Amino acid sequence: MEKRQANKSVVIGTIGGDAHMIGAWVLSKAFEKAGFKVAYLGAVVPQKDFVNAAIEIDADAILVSSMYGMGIMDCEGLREKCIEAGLKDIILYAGGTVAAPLELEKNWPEIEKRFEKIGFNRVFKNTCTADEAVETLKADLGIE
Amino acid sequence: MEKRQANKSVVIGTIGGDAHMIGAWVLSKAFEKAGFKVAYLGAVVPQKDFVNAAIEIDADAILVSSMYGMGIMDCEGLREKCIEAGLKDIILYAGGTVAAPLELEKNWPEIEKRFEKIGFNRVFKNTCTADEAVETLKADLGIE
Amino acid sequence: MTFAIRNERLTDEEFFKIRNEEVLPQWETGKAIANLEENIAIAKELTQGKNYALTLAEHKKNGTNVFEPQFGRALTEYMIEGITYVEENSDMYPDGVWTLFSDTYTRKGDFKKAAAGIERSKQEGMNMLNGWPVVCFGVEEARKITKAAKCPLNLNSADEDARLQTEIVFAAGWNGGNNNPIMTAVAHSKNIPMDKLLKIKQYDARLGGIYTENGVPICPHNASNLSGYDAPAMRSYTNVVQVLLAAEQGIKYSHVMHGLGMNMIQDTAMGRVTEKLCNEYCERFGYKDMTFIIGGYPFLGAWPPRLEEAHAMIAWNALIDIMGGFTNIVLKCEDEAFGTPSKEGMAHSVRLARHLVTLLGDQKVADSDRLRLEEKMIEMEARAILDKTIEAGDGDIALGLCKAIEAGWFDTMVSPWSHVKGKVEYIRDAENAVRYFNYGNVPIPKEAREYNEEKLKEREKKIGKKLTFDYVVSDLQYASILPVPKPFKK
Amino acid sequence: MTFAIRNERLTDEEFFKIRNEEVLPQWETGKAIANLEENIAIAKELTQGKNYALTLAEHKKNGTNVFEPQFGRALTEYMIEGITYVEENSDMYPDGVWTLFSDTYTRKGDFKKAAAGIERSKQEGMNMLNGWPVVCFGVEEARKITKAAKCPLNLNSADEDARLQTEIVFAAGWNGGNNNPIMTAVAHSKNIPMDKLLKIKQYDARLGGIYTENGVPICPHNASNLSGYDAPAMRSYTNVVQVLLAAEQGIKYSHVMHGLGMNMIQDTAMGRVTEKLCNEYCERFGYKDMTFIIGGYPFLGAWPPRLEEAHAMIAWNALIDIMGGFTNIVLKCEDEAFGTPSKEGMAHSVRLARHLVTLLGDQKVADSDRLRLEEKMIEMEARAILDKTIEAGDGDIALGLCKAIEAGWFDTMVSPWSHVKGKVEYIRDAENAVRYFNYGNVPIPKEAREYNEEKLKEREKKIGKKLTFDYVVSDLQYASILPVPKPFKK
Ligand code: B12
Ligand code: B12
Repeated sequence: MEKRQANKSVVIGTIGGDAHMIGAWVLSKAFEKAGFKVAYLGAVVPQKDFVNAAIEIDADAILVSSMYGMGIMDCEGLREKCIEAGLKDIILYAGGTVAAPLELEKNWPEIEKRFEKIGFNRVFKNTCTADEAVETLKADLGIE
Repeated sequence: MEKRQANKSVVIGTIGGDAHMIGAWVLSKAFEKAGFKVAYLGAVVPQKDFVNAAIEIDADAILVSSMYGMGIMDCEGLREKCIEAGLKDIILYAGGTVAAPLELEKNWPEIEKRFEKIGFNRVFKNTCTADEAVETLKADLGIE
Repeated sequence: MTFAIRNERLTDEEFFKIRNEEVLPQWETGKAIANLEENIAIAKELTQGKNYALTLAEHKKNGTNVFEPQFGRALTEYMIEGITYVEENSDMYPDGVWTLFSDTYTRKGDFKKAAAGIERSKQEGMNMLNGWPVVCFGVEEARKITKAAKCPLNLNSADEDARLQTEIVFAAGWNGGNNNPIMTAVAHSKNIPMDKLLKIKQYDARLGGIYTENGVPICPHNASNLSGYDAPAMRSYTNVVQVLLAAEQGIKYSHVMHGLGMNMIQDTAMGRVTEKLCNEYCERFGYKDMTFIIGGYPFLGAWPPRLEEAHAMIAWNALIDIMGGFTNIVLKCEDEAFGTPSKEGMAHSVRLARHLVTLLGDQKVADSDRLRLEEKMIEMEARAILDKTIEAGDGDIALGLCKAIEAGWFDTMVSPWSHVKGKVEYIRDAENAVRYFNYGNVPIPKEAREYNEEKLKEREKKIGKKLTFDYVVSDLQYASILPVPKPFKK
Repeated sequence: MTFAIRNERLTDEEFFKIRNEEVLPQWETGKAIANLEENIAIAKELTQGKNYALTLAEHKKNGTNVFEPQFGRALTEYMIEGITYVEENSDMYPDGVWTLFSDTYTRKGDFKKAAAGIERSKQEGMNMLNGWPVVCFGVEEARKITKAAKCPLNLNSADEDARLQTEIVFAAGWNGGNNNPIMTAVAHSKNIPMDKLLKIKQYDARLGGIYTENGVPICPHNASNLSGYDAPAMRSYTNVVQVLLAAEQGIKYSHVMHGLGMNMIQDTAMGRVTEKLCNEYCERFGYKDMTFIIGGYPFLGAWPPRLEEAHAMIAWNALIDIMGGFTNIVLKCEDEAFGTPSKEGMAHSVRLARHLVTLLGDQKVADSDRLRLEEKMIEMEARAILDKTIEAGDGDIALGLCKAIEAGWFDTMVSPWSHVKGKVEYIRDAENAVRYFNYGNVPIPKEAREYNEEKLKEREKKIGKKLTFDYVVSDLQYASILPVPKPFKK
C-alpha cells in the first residue's frame, strides 16, 4: 500500500475528563505558526471527537494531550476507534504527564512500552517543548 | 584501683587551629549552669593546654570541640599526653563536625570507631545540644 | 439571556428535596448517610479539637501561620499511609491542616470509571487515579481517614457536581470543602452554564450552613486560582462573589484562598484588598459574624521539572504568604511537574515552609507607596467589576455574576470553559507582576489602564523590544522552562 | 598603648624587601613565582574574558546578579572535578564566579601539617583537609585549576598571614582574595595585635594594587561576617574601614560582602548604608575611581542539619540579596551543617538561586518609611564609630582602628580574638533583626538606643517575658535547632 501524502494537518486536544488545555493550546499555536492546519478541540475531549475531527480535516496525526494522570486509561482504545473509522495508519502521539503513579511517570521506558502496546506511535514527556513536537512530527511525516 | 571521686569539673575548648568557639562557649555556659567548675580555654587550643588545665582544676573530663574538619588528625595523641601527665583515666569527649570528608561525617559508626581507637570515651555529632552533653557526662560520672 | 438563579437561601424543603431526589441516589454509598442529624453528631464527635474552621480561625486570631499540604491517592490505605508519614516527619501538627483531593472521574460524576480505577490500582499495585474516590468508598472509609489524621481535614473536589462527595466527607468530619463556583467553572468545566452551576453549589453551601448551625463549623475553600494566569483584581472579585454566595446559605467561615501570581507586592496587595472587600460587601448585604482566613495557593501555572527549581518555587510562594500577612500557606511540592504529591515531597514542603516561618519571625512586607498604589489599582478594578455585577443583577450577586460573564466583564484567558469570552490576555511586567495585554471587555477604569500601560512600558524598556502576543504565550512557561546551559547555545 | 601603623602605601622598596625576605622564603613553592612581571603577564593571559573584578563590575553595571558558589578540597584533582561538575550542572556560566578556599593549616602557616593532610588524603582516598592547600601545591597546580574553570576565581584564605597564598593565586590568574583585616582578626585569630596584622594585610593589598596597575584588576573580598552574629552598623563600619585600607594600596575594586543577619529590611538597609559610606569616605580621603560591588554572604551562624531547612536558608539568604539590590549572591549549600560544600550541594544551590532570580524579575524591596528608618539608624551608628575612629587616629584610619578596638568602640560578641573587648551582646527582636542586648563601649547614639529599646520591647511583648542573657545564648541557634515533633513534647 502507498504511503499517504502528508497534507500538514493535525488534530489537537486534551482527552477524557482532563481540563488542562494550556499545553494543547500552546501546541496548537506552534503548529499553526509552522504552517499546519490545526483542529484544536480544547479540553475534556472524548475519543470519538478526536476521530471525527481527524476525518473532517483529513489529518496526518492526532496529538492527544493528557495531564491529569489518567492518560494511560483514557488512551486505551483510541487506535481501535481510528481503525474502525478507516484511519488505520494515522499517526497517534500522546504527551503530558500521562501517568498518575509517580513511579511510572519516572520510568519512561515502561511508559513508552505501554503506549506502543495500545497503538500510539510516540509518547512525549511534559518537558517536550512545542517546537520539539513540531519538529518530530515533521520528521515522521518526512516533510520540510 | 579505686575509681576517683567526681568533683564536677571540666575543661572545654576548641582544638588545633580551629577558631570556632561558639559551640564550646555554649557548652561552658551550660556546664556552669549545671554546677560544674569549668576551665573554658576558648578556641585554637593546643593539646598541651588542655592537659595543663585539666591538672590545674583536677578535671573529671576534657571536652574537646572540633568544628573545622581536621578533628580526627588534631585529636590523635591527646590520650597519650594525658597518660604521660598522670591523667590515665580522665574522660575524653570530642564533639562537633569532626571530620572533613562528608562521606565520613555521615558515617557515624566509623567515626566512633576511630575516636575509640585514639582513646576517646565518646564522640558527639554537632546535633548534640548542650543539655545532652551535660546529661551524658553526669551519667558517665555517676552523679546526680 | 435570562438566568434562572437568585442568591437566596435554599429552604429546608428545597434542600431536602434535592438531597433525597438528586444527591443521595447518585450512588449506592448515598444510603449510609441518609440521616443528616446522625451525620452531624458523628462529625462533631470525630472533630473534637481538630475542626478545620476553628483551627484556621484560631491561627488567624493569634497571627500565626497554618501549613496546608495536599494529598490524594486511589486507595484508602495509601491515604492513611501518606497522611501519617507527613504528620510524623514534618512536625506539621498542631499548625497544619490537610487538603485531600478526590480523583477527576469522581468529580465528573463517572463513579463507574472511578471504581474501575480502584480495581486497576489494586491490580497494578500502583496508584492509578489522581485522587481519592470519595463516592465509591463512602462514609465509613472516609471516617477511617479522619481517625488516622492528627490534623483537620478539607476536601478538594472542585468540579461541577460535588454534592454527594460533600455529604460524605462532612459526615466523616472533614470540615472544609469547595465552595467556589467561579473557580470551578473556569478551571474544570467545559459547557455547564453558570446559573445551573450556582444552583448545584448552593446545595453544598447550604449543607455547610446546616452543619455550622448545628455545632460543626464548616470552612470551605474559597479559591481564586482560576486558570492559573489571572489578574489580581479578577481573583479578588472571585473571592468576594464566592463569599457572598456562600454566606447567603449560612456559611460563616471562608478560607479566602488566593492564587498567587508570584509578584510579592502585587500578591500582598491582592490579599489586603480582598479582605477589605469581603468585609465591606458582607456588611453591605447584611451577612454578620463572618470570619475570613486569608490564604495563598502556590502559583497554579507550569512548574519546573527539577528539584532545586521546585524548591525555589515552594520557598518563594510560601514567603509571599508569610510576608504578605496571609494565615494559610497551601503547599505544593517538588513533585509538582510530575505527578500528584508524594508523601515524601509533602513532608519536605512542610519542613521548608516551617523553617521559613522560624527564620522570618514577624517580618512582613512593609507598608509603602508602592504597595498602596498596587492596592489602589486592584481595589479600583475589583470594585468596577463588582459594582457592574451587582447593578446588572439588580442587587442580586448570583444573577449579576451570570450577566458579568455573559458580558465579558468577568473573563479569563486560558480556560476550558466555553462560557467565558476568553478575550482578556495577560502578560508579565518587568517585575513579573501580572498585567493586562488585552482588556477584552473587562471594565478596567482609565487610571488603572494608564498604570497598566506604564508597567508594560517598563518591561519593553528592559527587553528593548515591543511586547507581542508571543510573550503572552511564552510567559505561560516562564517559571517552568529550565535554562539551556549557555556553552551549548549558539 | 601606641601602635606602629599608619594607613600609607608601601613603597616599592618596602614591598619588595618584604616580598624577598619574608614572603617568598616561607615555603619552597615561593621560588616559582619570584618574577612578578612574568606572573602578571601570565595572569593576564589566563584571565582573558574571565577576570573576577571585571565580571563583577559588568554585572553591577547591568543590574544583574552574580552567583558565587564556594569550594575547597585537599587535592587538585578533587578541585577540578568539583568545579567542572558545578559549572556543567548548574548553568552558572557566564553569571557565576568562584570562591575557592584554602585549608586552615595553610592559613595558619603550618605548611608541614598541610602537606601531611595531602598525604593523609591520598592514603585514605578521602578529602582530609577543609580546603585546598595553596602553598604546598604552588603556582603550576593553581594554574591547572584556572584553566579548568570557565568562571573567574577568587581565593578565601582568611587568616593572619596569607601573603604567600595571595602571591601564588594572583600569579595563577585568580583575581580576588581576602582583604579584610578586621574580619580576619575577629573570626580567625587568637592573639595577633591589630597593628601587626594590618602591616601584613597591607602587603596583600599592595600586591593587588600592582596587578591592577599592570592590567590585571584585582577585586578582594571585603567581608564583614565577623563572628556571624553582629550588628549591621558594625558590619558597615568594617566594610568601610577595609575599603579605605585597601584603597590606599591601590586597590580599585571591592566586593563589599556583607554578612547577612536574615532580617530582609535590616540587611537591605545595611547594604545601602555601606555603599553610601564607602563612596563618601573614599571621596573624603581622596580615593578615586573606586568600584564597589555589593554582595551578601549567607548567614554565618549555625545552620540546620537537614536538607529542607537548609534549602529554606539558601532561598531566604539569596532572596535578601536579590530583593535588597545586592549584585553578588554568595552561596552556602545543603551540606553546611555537616562539612565543606560538596559539588552536588553547590550545583543545587546555584540552580535554586538562579531560579529565584528568574522568578523575581526586577522585584526589589520597596522604598518605605520602615526601610528609611532602619537605614537612618545604621548610618547614625556606623558614622558614630567611624568618626570616633578617624578622630582617634588623627585622621589615620589604620591607627584609629587600633584605638577603636582598644577602646571597645568596635566590638563583637563571640570572637576567639583576645583583643576585642567582647562586651557587646546581641539578641534578636520580634522580626528577628539583630539588636543590642548590651552596648558594651560601643558609642551608639541616644536616638539609636531608644529605637533599639523599642525593638526589644516588641519582642518582650510578643513572648510575654523579659529578655535575659539566656535568650542571647539561645538566639545563636535559632536557625539550626530542628523542631521537636509536638506529640513527643510533654
Ligand atoms: C495549570 C494546572 C492546572 C490548571 C489548568 C488550567 C488550564 N486552563 O489548563 C487547573 C487549575 C485547571 C488544574 C486542575 C487540576 N489539576 Co492540574 N496542573 C496544572 C499545572 C500546574 C500546569 C499545567 C500547565 O498548564 N502547563 C503549561 C503547559 C504549557 O505545559 P504542558 O501542559 O506540560 O504542555 C507542554 C508539554 O507537556 C507538551 N505536551 C502536552 N501535551 C502534549 C501532547 C503531545 C502529543 C505532545 C507531542 C506534547 C504535549 O507540550 C506542551 C508545550 O510545551 C500542572 C503541573 C505542572 N506541570 O506544573 C498540574 C497538574 C497537571 N495537575 C494535576 C491535577 C491532579 C489536577 C487536578 C485533579 C487538581 C487537584 N489535584 O485537585 C485538577 C484536574 C482538573 C481536570 N479535570 O483535569 C496534576 C496531574 C497529576 C498526574 N498527572 O498524575 C499535576 C501534574 C499537578 C500535580 N503534580 O499534582 N491544573
Ligand atoms: C559560625 C561558623 C564560623 C565562624 C565561627 C565564629 C566563632 N566565633 O566561633 C567563622 C566565621 C569564624 C568560621 C570560620 C571558618 N569555618 Co566555620 N562555621 C560556622 C558555622 C556556620 C556554625 C558553627 C557554630 O557556631 N554553631 C553554633 C554552635 C552553638 O554549635 P556547634 O558549634 O555545633 O556546637 C554545638 C554542638 O556541636 C555540640 N558540641 C560542639 N563541640 C562539642 C564538644 C563536645 C565534647 C560535646 C559533647 C559537644 C560539642 O555542642 C554545641 C552546643 O549544642 C558552621 C556550620 C554550621 N554548623 O552551621 C561552619 C563550619 C564549622 N565552618 C567550616 C569551615 C570550613 C570554616 C573555615 C575554614 C572557613 C572557610 N570555609 O573558608 C573557617 C575556619 C576558621 C578556623 N580557623 O577554624 C566548616 C567545617 C567543615 C568540616 N568540618 O569539614 C563548617 C561545617 C561549614 C561548612 N559546611 O563548610 N566559621
